[in-house]
Amino acid sequence: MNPDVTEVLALVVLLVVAVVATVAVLTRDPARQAVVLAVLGLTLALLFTVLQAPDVALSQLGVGTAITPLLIMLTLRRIRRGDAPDETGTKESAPEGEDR
Amino acid sequence: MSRSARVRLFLGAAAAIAVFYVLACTGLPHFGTAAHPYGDRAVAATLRQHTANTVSSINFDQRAFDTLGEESILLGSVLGATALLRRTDDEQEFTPGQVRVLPSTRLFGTLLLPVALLTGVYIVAHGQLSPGGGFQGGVVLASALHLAYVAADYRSLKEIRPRELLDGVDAVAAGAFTTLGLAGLITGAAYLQNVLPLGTFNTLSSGGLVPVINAAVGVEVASGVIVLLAHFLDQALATRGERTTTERGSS
Amino acid sequence: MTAPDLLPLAVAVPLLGAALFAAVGRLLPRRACDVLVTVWALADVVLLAALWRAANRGPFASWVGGWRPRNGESVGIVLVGDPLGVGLALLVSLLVLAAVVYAWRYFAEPPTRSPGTFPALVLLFEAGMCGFALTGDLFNAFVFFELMGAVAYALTGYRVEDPRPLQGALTFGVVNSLAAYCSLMGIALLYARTGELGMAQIGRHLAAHRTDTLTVTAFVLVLTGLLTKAAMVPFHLWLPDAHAVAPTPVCMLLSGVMVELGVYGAARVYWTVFAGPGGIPAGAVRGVLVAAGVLTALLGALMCWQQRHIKRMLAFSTISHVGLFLVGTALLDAHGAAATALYVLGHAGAKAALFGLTGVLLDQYGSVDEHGLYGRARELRWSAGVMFALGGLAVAGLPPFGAGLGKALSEHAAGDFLGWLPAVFVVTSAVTGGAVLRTAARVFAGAGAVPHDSHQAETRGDDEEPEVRDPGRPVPRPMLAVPAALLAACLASGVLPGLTAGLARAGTLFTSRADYFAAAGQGPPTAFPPLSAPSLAGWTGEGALLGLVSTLVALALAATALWGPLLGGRGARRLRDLAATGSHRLVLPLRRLHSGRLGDNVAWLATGVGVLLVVFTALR
Amino acid sequence: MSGLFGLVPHLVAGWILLVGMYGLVTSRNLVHAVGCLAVAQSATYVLLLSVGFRRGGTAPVFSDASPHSVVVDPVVQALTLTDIVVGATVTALLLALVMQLHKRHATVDPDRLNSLRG
Repeated sequence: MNPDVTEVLALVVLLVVAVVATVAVLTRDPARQAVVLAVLGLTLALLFTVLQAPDVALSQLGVGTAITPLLIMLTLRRIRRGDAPDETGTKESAPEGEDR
Repeated sequence: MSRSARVRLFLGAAAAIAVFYVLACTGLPHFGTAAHPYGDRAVAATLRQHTANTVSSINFDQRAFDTLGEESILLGSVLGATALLRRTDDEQEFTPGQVRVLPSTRLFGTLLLPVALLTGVYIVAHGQLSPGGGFQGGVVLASALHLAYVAADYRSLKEIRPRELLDGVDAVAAGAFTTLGLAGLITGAAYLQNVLPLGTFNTLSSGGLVPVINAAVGVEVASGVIVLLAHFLDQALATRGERTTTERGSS
Repeated sequence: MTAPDLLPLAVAVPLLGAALFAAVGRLLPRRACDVLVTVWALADVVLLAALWRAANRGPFASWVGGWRPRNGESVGIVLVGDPLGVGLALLVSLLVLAAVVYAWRYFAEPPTRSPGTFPALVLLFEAGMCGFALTGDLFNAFVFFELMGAVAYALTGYRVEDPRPLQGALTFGVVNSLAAYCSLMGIALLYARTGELGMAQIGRHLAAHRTDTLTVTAFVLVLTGLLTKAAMVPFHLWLPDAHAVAPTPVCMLLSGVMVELGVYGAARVYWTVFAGPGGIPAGAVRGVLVAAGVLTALLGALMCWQQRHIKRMLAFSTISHVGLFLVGTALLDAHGAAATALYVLGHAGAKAALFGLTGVLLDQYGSVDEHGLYGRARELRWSAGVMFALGGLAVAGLPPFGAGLGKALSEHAAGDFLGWLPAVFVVTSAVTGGAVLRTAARVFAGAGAVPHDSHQAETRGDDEEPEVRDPGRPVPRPMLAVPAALLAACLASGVLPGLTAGLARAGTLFTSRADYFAAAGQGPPTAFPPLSAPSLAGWTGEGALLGLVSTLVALALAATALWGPLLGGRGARRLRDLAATGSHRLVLPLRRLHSGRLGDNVAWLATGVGVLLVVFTALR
Repeated sequence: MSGLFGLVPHLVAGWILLVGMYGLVTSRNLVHAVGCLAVAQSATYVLLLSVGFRRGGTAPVFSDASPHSVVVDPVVQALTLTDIVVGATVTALLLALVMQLHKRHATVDPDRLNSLRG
C-alpha cells in the first residue's frame, strides 16, 4: 500500500517535531529554550491538525505556544531580578519597550 | 555520582530502553490502522447523544469523570500557586514604572481585546458542535484579557482583573462541575449521567449536559489561567526583595 | 440509593469540599474553617465506612455517567468497590481526618491570608487518592495519579520561607511527573494493542495475543509510575527529600498512605490487566518484585539507621516498610495480600503518629535534629516521649500492635515462598524500630553518650524554619491527642478479632480475577467467597515470637548505639573500629548515591526502567 | 503503509521521551529542566494521537460531515486534551517552586543545591 498524502505530510511534520524537540532540549539557555518550546508547540499543533485532531491542536496552540513559554519567561524575569539585588542597576529590556 | 558517571549511566539505560521500545513498536498495529473498537463505540454513543463533536461528548459526557479529575488538577494548581507564590514577609510590592506605549500598539490592543473576548466565548459556546470547547475557549478568554497588558501596562491590567473575585469564580466553577454530576444522582440516575433533554442534533442546545459542563469548564479555565498568570506576573513585575538563607556561592 | 450509586461520591464529596473552601475560605474566620473541615472529613469517613460495609458483602461496580456496558463493552469509566480498594480509601479518609485535626492549631497564621487554602488542598489530595484507589480504568487512574501528585507537590513546598521544602518538592514533582508520563506511554501502548482503557477490558483482550516485547514494555512502563510512587529501589530517591521537608500533617498522609497506594496500584494493574493469558507470567512478577522489595527493605533500613534528621529517618523507615509491603503483595496470593493490607493499616497508624510527634518537637524546639535535641525534650518525656517510644516498638513489630500482626502474617506468608524471607522482615523491623527507639531515648531522656558530629555529607535537622511562629506556647492539645489516637488505632488493629477475618476475605477477592471481572461486567457472574471464608490465623505462637525477637533486637541495637561509645576495654574499642570501617566502606558510598540531585534521580529512574525491561524479558 | 515506514510515528514518540529525559539528566538550570519535562510529555501526545490515527479518516466532528463518514479515533484525542491540561498545570506549579527556590538558594543549578543528601 502506498501512503496517501496525509500520511506523507504527517511523517514530514513528525520528523520536524523530533528535530525541534531535540533542539529544545539542547538549547541550554532557558530564555532561548522558551522560544524553541513555542516553536515546538506550533509544530505539534500542526501535526495534530494533520492527524485530524483540531480540538487538540487548538489547545496545544494555546498551551504550548502561549502559556508555557510565557510562564517560563515570567519565571526567568523574577529570577534575573533576584540575581541583581540592586534594582536600579539593572535595566531590563522589556519587549513592550518599558521605560523604567 | 559525578556528572560524567551519571550521563554514562543514563545513556546505557536509555540504549536498553530504546532497543526494547523499538521491538515493542514492531508488535503494534501499523500507523493508520482501521481497528479502533473503543473509538467506534464512542462515535456511535456520541451520535445517540445528539452531540456533533465527538471529542466534546467523550470529555464532557462519556468520560466526564476524567475531565472532573483534570479540572480538579487545575483547581489544585491554582490553589498551589496561590500558596507558593504568596508574598512573604521579606518581600515588598512595588509599582512598576509608567510605561510608554506606542499609540499604534494601544490601538491594536484595544481593537483586538473585544474580538478576542468574543472569539473565546464563541469557542466555548460551540464546544459540542465544532472543534474547541471549554478548555480552548477558556484559554483564549484568559489570553484576551492579557492583551490589556500589551495595549496599556501592568497597572491597567490589574485594574480590569479582579483577582480575588476570579479566585472565587474559579472555585465556584469547579464546584459547579462536581455539583452538576449530582443532578444525575438526584434524578435517580448515575453520577454525572447526562440527564438533560438531548435537544436537536447540531444546534447550540444539543447534547444535554454537555454544553452546561462545557460552560462551567470554560469559566473555570478562563479564571484559573488568569489567576495563575496573575501570580506569575505579580512576582515577575511587582515584587522585590528576598532573603537567601544558605549556600550563596557554595558548591 | 444503592452503594454503586454512591461510590463516585467518595471522590465528589471531597472535591465539593475543596471547591467550597477555595471559594468561601477567605470569608470565614480561622476557627470556623477548622471546624468545618473536620466535619467535612468526618462525613467522608462515614460515607466510606458505609461503602466498605457494602463492599464486604461483595464487590460492585459503578459506571460513572450511567454508561453501563452493552454486550460487555462500555464507553464510560467504571469504579469498582472491592473491599481492599474501598478499605484503602477508608484509610485515606481516616488519615485525612487525623491530619486536619492535627492541623487545627498548626499554622499559627494562615500564610496565604485565606484559611481555606490548606484544607482545600488536603481535600483535593483526598479526592485524588480515593479516586485512584477505586477506579477500574487505566487512564482514569493516570488522571487521579496526577491529581494526588500535583496537590502533593504544592503541599510539600507549602512552607516557602524555608529553602529545603522547595528543593524536596521540586524533585518530587519532576520525578513523579516524569514517571507518570512513562506510565501514560505504557497505557498508550496497551490501547494500541487492545483498543480499550478499562483495566478488565484490556485484560480480557490481551488474551488474544501472545506475550511479546510489546506486552513486557507496556507492563514495565505502566509500572514505572506506580513503583516510583511506591519508592521502590532505584525509584526511591525522591522520597526522603520530599518526606523530610513537607509540613507535618502532610507527611502523615504521604508516608501513611500515598506511598502505599503505589504498591496497591501495581498489584491492581497486575491482577486485572496482566495476570491472565497474554500477560506476564506470575513467576516472573513474583521473582522480580520480591527481589526488588527485599532490596528496598534492606537499603531503606540501612539508610534509616544512619539519619540524624528525624523526619528523614522516618522517611527511610517508610521506604523500608514499603519494601516489605512489596514483598508481601508480590507473593501473588490471597494470604500475602491480606497480610499486607493489615500491615499497611498498622504501619499507617504508627508512622503517622511518629510524624505527628516529630511535629511536636519542631513546634517546641524548632529542630528535628536528633543530635541537636539530645536531652532537650525531657519535659515531654511522659507525653510525647512515651508515645514516640511506643511508636518505635510498633514499628519494630511488638505484639499486639497491628503493625506487629501485619508483620507476623506477612512473614508467615513470605516464609511459605522462601524460607529465609522472614529474616528480612525481622531485620528490617528491628533496624527501623531501633532507630526510632534510639531517637526517643536521646531526645526525650538524654540517654547514652552525647552524640558527636560526623563529617560526612548528611542532612542535619537543625535550623529548620519552625512551622509555627509561637515557640513559647504549650503543646497544642490536638498535636498530642491525634498521635495518641493513631497509636491506639494501631494497637486496636492488632487485637480486633473481626478484622483479620474481613481482610482475609478482602485479600481473596483482591486476588480473584474472575470476581473482579464479574463485578466490572467483563465476565460471567461468580459466587463470591462466603463471609465465613477461611480466615487468617491471627496471632500465632511463631508470629508473636518473631515479633518479640525483632523488638528485642531493636532494643539491643538502640542500646548499643546509645551506650556503646561509653564502653571501655579493648574488645569494645576493636568493635567500634570495625563498625567505623564498615560504615566508611559500605555506608558512605550509599549515602553519596542519595545526593538529592535531580539529574541523579532521573538517571536512576531510567536505569530502573532498563533493568526491569531486561529481567522481565528474560523471565517471560 | 507498511514496514518500517509505519513505525516512524511511534519511534518519534519514543525519541522525544528519551531526549527529554536526557535533558533532565544533564540540565544545569531548573527552568531548563522544567522545559525538558514539557518536551518529554509531548511524547505522550504524539504517541496517543499516532495510535488513534485512521487511514483516510477525518476529524471526529459531525457538524458538517455525514454521520457515516470515516473518522479517526476520538478517544485518544480526548485523552490527549486532558493530558495537555495536566501538563500545563504541572508546569506552572513546578515553575512556581523554581521561582521560590531561587529566592532561598540564590541558584537554579540543580547540582548546586545540597541541603538534602545522605
